[in-house]
Amino acid sequence: MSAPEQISSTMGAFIALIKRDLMLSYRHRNELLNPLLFFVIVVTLFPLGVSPEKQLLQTMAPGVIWVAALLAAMLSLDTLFKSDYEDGTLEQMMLSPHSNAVLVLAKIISHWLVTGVPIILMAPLLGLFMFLPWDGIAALMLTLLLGTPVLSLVGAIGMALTLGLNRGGMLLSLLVLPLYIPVLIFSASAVDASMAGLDINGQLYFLGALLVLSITLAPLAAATSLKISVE
Amino acid sequence: MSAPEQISSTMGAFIALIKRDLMLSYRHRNELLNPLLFFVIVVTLFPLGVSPEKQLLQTMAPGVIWVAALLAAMLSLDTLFKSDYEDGTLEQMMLSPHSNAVLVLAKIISHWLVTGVPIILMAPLLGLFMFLPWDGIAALMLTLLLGTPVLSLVGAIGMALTLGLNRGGMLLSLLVLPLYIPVLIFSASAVDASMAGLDINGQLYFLGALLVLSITLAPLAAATSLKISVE
Amino acid sequence: MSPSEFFHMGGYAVYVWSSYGLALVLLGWVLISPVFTKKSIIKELKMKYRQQERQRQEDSR
Amino acid sequence: MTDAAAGLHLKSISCTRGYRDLFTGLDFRLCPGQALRVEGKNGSGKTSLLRIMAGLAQPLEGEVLWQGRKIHHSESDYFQNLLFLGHRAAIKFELTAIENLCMAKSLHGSKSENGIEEALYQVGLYGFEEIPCAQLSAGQKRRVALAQLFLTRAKCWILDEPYTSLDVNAVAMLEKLFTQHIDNGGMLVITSHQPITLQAGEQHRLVLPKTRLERLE
Amino acid sequence: MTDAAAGLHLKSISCTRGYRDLFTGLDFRLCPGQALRVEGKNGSGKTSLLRIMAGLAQPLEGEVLWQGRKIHHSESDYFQNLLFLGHRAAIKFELTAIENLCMAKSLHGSKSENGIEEALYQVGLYGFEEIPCAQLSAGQKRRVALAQLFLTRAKCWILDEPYTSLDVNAVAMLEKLFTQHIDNGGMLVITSHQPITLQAGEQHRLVLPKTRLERLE
Amino acid sequence: MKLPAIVHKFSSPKNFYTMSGKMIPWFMWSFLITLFAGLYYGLFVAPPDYQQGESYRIMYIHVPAAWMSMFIYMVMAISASVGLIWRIKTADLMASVSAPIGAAFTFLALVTGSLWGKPMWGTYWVWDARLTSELILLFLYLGFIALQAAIEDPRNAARAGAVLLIVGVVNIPIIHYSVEWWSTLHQGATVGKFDKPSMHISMLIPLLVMATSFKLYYAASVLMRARGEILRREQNTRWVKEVVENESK
Ligand code: HEM
Ligand SMILES: Nc1ncnc2c1ncn2[C@@H]1O[C@H](COP(=O)(O)OP(=O)(O)OP(=O)(O)O)[C@@H](O)[C@H]1O
Ligand SMILES: Nc1ncnc2c1ncn2[C@@H]1O[C@H](COP(=O)(O)OP(=O)(O)OP(=O)(O)O)[C@@H](O)[C@H]1O
Ligand SMILES: [Mg+2]
Ligand SMILES: [Mg+2]
Repeated sequence: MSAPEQISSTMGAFIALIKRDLMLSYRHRNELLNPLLFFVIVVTLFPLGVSPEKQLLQTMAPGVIWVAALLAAMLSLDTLFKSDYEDGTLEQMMLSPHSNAVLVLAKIISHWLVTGVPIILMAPLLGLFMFLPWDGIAALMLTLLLGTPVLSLVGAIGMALTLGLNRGGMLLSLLVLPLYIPVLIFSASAVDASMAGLDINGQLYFLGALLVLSITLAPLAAATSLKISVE
Repeated sequence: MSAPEQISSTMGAFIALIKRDLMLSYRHRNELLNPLLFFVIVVTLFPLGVSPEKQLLQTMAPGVIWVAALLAAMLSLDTLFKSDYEDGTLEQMMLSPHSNAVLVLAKIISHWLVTGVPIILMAPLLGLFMFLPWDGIAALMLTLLLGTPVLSLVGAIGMALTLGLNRGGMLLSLLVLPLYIPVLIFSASAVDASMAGLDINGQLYFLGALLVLSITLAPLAAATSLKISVE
Repeated sequence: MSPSEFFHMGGYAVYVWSSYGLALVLLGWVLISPVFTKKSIIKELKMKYRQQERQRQEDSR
Repeated sequence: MTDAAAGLHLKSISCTRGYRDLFTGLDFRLCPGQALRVEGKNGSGKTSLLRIMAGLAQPLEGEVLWQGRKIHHSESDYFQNLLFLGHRAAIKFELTAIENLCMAKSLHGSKSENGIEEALYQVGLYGFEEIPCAQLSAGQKRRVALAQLFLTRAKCWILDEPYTSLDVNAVAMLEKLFTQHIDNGGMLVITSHQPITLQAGEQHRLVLPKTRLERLE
Repeated sequence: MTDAAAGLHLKSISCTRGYRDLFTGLDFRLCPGQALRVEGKNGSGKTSLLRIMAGLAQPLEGEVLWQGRKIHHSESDYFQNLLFLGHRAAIKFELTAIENLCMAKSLHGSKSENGIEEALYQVGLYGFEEIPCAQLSAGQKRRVALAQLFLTRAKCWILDEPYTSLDVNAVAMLEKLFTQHIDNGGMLVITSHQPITLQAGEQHRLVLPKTRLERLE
Repeated sequence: MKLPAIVHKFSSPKNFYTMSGKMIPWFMWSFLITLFAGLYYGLFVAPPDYQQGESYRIMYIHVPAAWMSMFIYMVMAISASVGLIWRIKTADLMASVSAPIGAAFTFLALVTGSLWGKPMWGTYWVWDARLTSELILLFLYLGFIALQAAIEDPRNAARAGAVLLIVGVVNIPIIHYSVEWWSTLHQGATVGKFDKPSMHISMLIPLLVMATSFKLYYAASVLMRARGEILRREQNTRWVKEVVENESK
């Protein structure tokens, strides 16, 4: 195959993979909603477990919502490569003539579309529920928009590393959470700052830099790890 | 086989099953620590996401620690029947001449031993870390002692129901969390009350009653659901 | 400086000595433990090689 | 027991899967000392039938009797006498062969631990007893599962494609075992797409989906 | 291409798994129009060898060459000409047969969607195209995976126990296909514990673990 | 890029085993000498701090340990990359056996830091950037160790571990510069500024001696660990058989 032909065929596989993953999620419609439901449930546990007081909830809101988003993203990673690994599809992906990193990126993108995006859309409602002011909600959505893709990308590396391991689920959290923590800290502090009327550009730049870094590195790292896991 | 012989043979299977499950956990030594690590990590996320202020942390502590324990217990359910289901062991359990409820109870007990107990033992440290006073820590441990078995028992029912379903993980949380909420509310309020120097017998009685109820009912319910899932 | 003054560390004895104590125990253990590990590996391997030898003799028979 | 009710009795069993009728009105009686070979093309319903016989699935119509009683009423008695091995081998990859068989034994209600190494030796896994099963090849894993056949005292064996992944030696060894089992008054239900040659006993052949039943030899 | 470097070349391959030596110094050259049957007892290393040939595992020593270049240097070219089917079928249970094959096709770099229904018809799944694969029998699932053989233009087929769960018709159909493939200058590496009868081409047999190589016919 | 063959030959496990056997005693003795010198100067000779009194003596454990925690991580990341790119077994080995030592130093830095924090800041722990990122470093070490333990095949374990280590390198500059990037409770750089050292020379010298001592400790300890692990990994080779057979009971 000539080079441009090769590229267009890789693009074809890229799109086919995204389409297939979305179709799979659609077939599991009830599970499509699951990370979202988990997100909602975790957030609602706090007024129950801690206290329904308005002042306290408002203080806790940015942190709690972000922790919930983080946990939801982390737990939904399970659907990222696991089933492909178990039924041998991943082997076939590694054997395909296309760049593995591109295929991995396709999978990460469709994962973000079905987990990250619903969380972003749901966040304002939960913000209101936790008495967050409008400024805070806007900052929350911005940080989620920049942060959730990072969670999917970094999570993909962790997932790829722990894939071959029996019951690697919890090892995954050990690997991935430390890398998630910077995202959490910066995002929550951005929301806090915006509520106090401060400037949040610094935090947003940091999140943006993380996003760019992880978009360039994560597919490669994940593809490498997948190769190891398949072996 | 005569009746007493049958009983002693069932006891044998009961003990063998607990032994095997503990052995499996031991083989995965690093995963033995995983629910515990998850518990620790979730709790440590809060000072990061919300605020490291002593006063605020102390107020949040009972709720946060209990929510973390609840999530850790819930996520570790995955190890309860899943692998047995996938490799066909569950079929063999259902075909064994012993009472299925007894076998299920064995599995639940070993699950609690490797997830619940470490959480209970770890809780005081996290309590100190969140500036909980000694009274609060004592109440926390009591509620965990009564509450975590309930989490394992009730979780087993949910797990058994969602087993056959592909990627049932998230559906599980939907089924199980509403049943976990009473445990959460009563336990957290018990810890709060003890910190305020109040009496917590009421809450402890309630938790005890829940425990007795779920010990008698859950194995039966889970065994029945498993039969359906296997089919 | 008297010994008791020295051990008292100007009132910070608990903090200072527990730091030094922990360092001693932890680093000591990290240094010593590979000796045991190596011994057990050698024992294990000796057994394995002996077994292999036996297997080979059986096969050739 | 050789009375009229002995053995496994299928009474006008019908089975439908996903709106597709597989077979209807299947009647058959398997007595001690008999073997039944279930045959048919891919998707003809062999696995479905075997799972119904083992009580793992409910037939659409009809019932399965053991010693004259419905299997769901005589569960414990039936299950003490049943050994079912399906497509999935029920082998824990993290455990060694010995540990796996120990568990299988106590699940089936026999307690003594001796014989396990002997059984592993019989299925040709000498030297692999103490290795986690994850590190065994496809055929070796199947052999671990099949070692149960050397341990059990169950009368009724229901085996779904036991020859999968096995090499010729293993197949020959199994066939000898089956012949012995039937000679000793056991019952055997088996499917396989490979030829099966048993030396002894009364053999029946059931071809699905026609539910045509014939006696061999 | 029929020059000296054509085909798949194994250069003194050694393989160890879990501290167990499987084979050492295996040398072999598979040219267009040739078939290689890998045989051996359970656990002799057939699957391990096939995975090394497909580039899914690294040999302990030695290297695998495709058209004279290491496969990890000519990845894209080799993988365009390779079709590997292992113990696991790479079939998504939630998707229909057509959707599964669509995906497989675009992973392998061919774009056209026609031919899929034709291929399913060839493997005898007429009427099952639109059903989620979860509802297919063991053999039907394997057939979906094998339908890829009718779609691919890959020159080198590496198949690990393709006959698993297949009935006799399906096996016959596959053997016809293999014969055709070799006649057209394709290459085939295959393992099976069942007998394989190919009508044409140059056939080699490799018996593990002795790495004894012989030419058939 | 290709490495010259001599490098591969020199770094072969067998060569490494014999060489390291000869090197260990040297490292051990120089470690012990520097250790006693450092402890003597640190505990007896150096004067008490005019602000912190005697409590600052924790520094002689805390600071070298904290430095080691970062240093060992970098050593691991670099040698794992070398192992990944050039497939050098001993490089993989160095990465995997260094991990427990690095984790121990990290843990030590955390604990001694918080023991020092109590008298200085009035609390054992605050969520400031330096402390948090050091805690993350501990988690990275633990994750690496768990990953190594979970993967059976040493080659795969090494490759997977390398990916994790390389990704985690991001954390190291964060630890180091956190005191500048965010306003924190923790001390800024006091040692690195040689033009205007903000520490008295009599306090600085024992610190540097202790730091040297810890490095030597690491060298001795990692080689000892590596030797055991080599035997396990190379157990099918003839030379290991000979070594094992010659080992007296
Ligand atoms: C748990 C608490 C603490 C942790 C995790 C911690 C961690 C660290 C780390 C990682 C470094 C090395 C930084 C680098 O080289 O870039 C360091 C250096 C240092 N720490 Fe701490 N530390 C803690 C508490 C303290 C306290 C309470 C003090 C004193 C009041 C202190 C004083 C120092 C000093 C003087 C240095 C050397 C700074 C330099 O010259 O680079 N630390 N610490
Ligand atoms: N993951 C693994 N780790 C360690 N050893 C393994 C692993 N998988 C297989 N082995 C060992 O490698 C040997 C060869 O296995 P392989 O799967 O290649 O055999 P095979 O010839 O395909 O056998 P079968 O006919 O049973 O499929 C076996 O002895 C097995 O014990
Ligand atoms: N879970 C299911 N839901 C709906 N239909 C199913 C399901 N499983 C199997 N079927 C259908 O039932 C029929 C019989 O399947 P079964 O597994 O019993 O066949 P089999 O004779 O064992 O075939 P094989 O030889 O391929 O193993 C098939 O046509 C299949 O499509
Ligand atoms: Mg079947
Ligand atoms: Mg195989």
